[in-house]
Amino acid sequence: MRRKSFLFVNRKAPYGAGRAAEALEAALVAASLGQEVHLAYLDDGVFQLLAGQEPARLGRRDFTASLQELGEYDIDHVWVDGQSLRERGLTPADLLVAATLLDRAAMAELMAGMDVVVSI
Amino acid sequence: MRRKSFLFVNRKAPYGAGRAAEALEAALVAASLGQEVHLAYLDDGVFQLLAGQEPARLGRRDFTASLQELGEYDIDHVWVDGQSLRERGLTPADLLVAATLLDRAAMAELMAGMDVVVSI
Amino acid sequence: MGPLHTVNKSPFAGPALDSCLGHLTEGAALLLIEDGVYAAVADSAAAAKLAMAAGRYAIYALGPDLAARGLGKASLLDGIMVIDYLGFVDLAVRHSTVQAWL
Amino acid sequence: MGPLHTVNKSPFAGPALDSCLGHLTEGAALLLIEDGVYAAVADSAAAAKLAMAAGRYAIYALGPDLAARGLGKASLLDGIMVIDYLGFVDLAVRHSTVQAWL
Amino acid sequence: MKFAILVNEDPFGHQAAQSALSFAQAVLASGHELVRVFFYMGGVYNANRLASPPMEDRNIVREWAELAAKDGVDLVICIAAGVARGVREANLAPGFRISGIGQLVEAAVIADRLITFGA
Amino acid sequence: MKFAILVNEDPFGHQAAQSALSFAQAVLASGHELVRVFFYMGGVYNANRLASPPMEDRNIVREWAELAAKDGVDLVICIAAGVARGVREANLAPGFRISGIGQLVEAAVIADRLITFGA
Repeated sequence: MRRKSFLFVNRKAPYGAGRAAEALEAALVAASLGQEVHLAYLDDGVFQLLAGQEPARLGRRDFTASLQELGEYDIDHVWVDGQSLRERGLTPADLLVAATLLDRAAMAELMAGMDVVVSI
Repeated sequence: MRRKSFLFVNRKAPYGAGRAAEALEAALVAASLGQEVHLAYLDDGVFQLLAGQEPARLGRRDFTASLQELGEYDIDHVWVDGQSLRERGLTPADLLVAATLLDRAAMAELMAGMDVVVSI
Repeated sequence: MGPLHTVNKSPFAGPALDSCLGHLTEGAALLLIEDGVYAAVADSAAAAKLAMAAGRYAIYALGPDLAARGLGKASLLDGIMVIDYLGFVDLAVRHSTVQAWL
Repeated sequence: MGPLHTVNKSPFAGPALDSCLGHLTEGAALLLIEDGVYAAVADSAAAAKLAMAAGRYAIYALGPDLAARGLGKASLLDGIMVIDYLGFVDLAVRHSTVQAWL
Repeated sequence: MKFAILVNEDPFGHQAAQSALSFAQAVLASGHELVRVFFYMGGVYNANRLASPPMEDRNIVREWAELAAKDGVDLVICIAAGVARGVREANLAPGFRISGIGQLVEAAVIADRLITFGA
Repeated sequence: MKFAILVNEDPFGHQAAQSALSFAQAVLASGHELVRVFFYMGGVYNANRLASPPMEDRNIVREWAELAAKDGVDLVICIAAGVARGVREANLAPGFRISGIGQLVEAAVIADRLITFGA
């Protein structure tokens, strides 16, 4: 299969109308098929990265476990919108992954440069 | 069956994630069972009342037809949040029903006085 | 007592919380559930509007929903009471109606 | 040409439009579909932010979605072009990617 | 006190059904009466016997069925919503029955409180 | 040009599936190629043969099936999402097949454009 750059855009909080686990699942499959995978978190999507989540309290599988093992899937690109974090009173220290903070202009350039953008 | 006052609260635009037809259907059934039925429209819910809708363009049943015959179901109470209308650049003349405009305080009192509040 | 209002949306994702806060009446209470609990966090941009209401109305947040989202140990706004589902039932009993801001 | 962005949410119901507008780049276009088309109406509180973008980017609205919502004859913001599904396909062809602001 | 519950959403796409189920269990644990749970719109998927969520996830359909079996809770799905979505007698989970929206109205009249869970 | 489409939602609760279907039809009417439509999460309900919407409403499931029959479009539902929601071989509408998310990735690689429709 040809290798393309994929950006998975996450803009929603987990659990409520949550698609967090499914978006991550798709990204992991893309990576396992040798694609160049990028994950972007903006707006309420940054809540997906919050440390200390306990999905078991809602009887849900813990998708954050996979988030902490992205390196094993060769996913090195995790991008977070800095403004979204700040508006929610969060700092990078509150997150469960090492993510690169981007400002809006940089995030926009990233998006524009991808082969495929997937929203889930 | 005992008679109670029911308020059906509509806060969402039709069609998109639309529950407009289903909310109205439930209200019509309540009225036909002799309940005192009130309909409230606020936030994007006021778009449900916009005249000139053509649901057939999306292959949908025309729920606005029932809206125009509320009198036949003995539903006399249609309440609209005036501020929601104004924010959307709408006036009562744009609506397909004769509705009573309320300010927030009056709407809040209406809500607080109901026996049953249904959100769909 | 007045109505119990429930808000299940993030304060950043739509107007549900704002709209609900604008319709609280004497004796009303607000319960944050599901994604609504994000509004309870002390430092967020949504805190200010909730803080105003917290002085006049009883405001609750559902504990299991906070914990699931990693907010179990977060510092919440002053005055917000954390309850479980039994507490939710109890609130529903003590208020005249329950209105969900869907 | 840059990406085509689609917005399918009402500008009053959440931050999708705002967030999208903040991420438009040189050569990008915006297509309003589904509840997104409410943003195209000239007189609404959402008009101002879209009007700014309309000067710099091509902005489209899907005709069937406008018509279904009773906006088929509404006066739209200056510069917004109404297209049908064939036009949507054509836009997708002419832009590098299509990004849905879900 | 008598409670009725309205569930508007699919158990998979939104937390509403989970919240409704937890609330229903708490109503019973508190010694109150649960008159009826009515499933409307996407809520009818809560009654789909064919659903089989991953082992790690809560099985909402089965937990509703247990509530009916153990506590005799009346679980009713909207017939129109069910037919449209393909939830019918043939694939109805145990404990559920199919009827009209009148059952929602009746439940709200009989109960002291109606609690809605939706999107 | 080659297109692929991703559908994330139930055809009843949200307009996304309708939009996707109209877009798919326009792709074919324009003479382009539609490589695959992939149905993920609630999107798998688009393939539920048991669904039977009211006469006045567009029958989305049937229109997808027609697209497959007439134009040979490859309609694939996600197996994990289907099993969870009870959409399986036994009740799969004609024209659909069941496979993994890899089919979405492959479609996006083969196609020149991936268009997503969701909530």
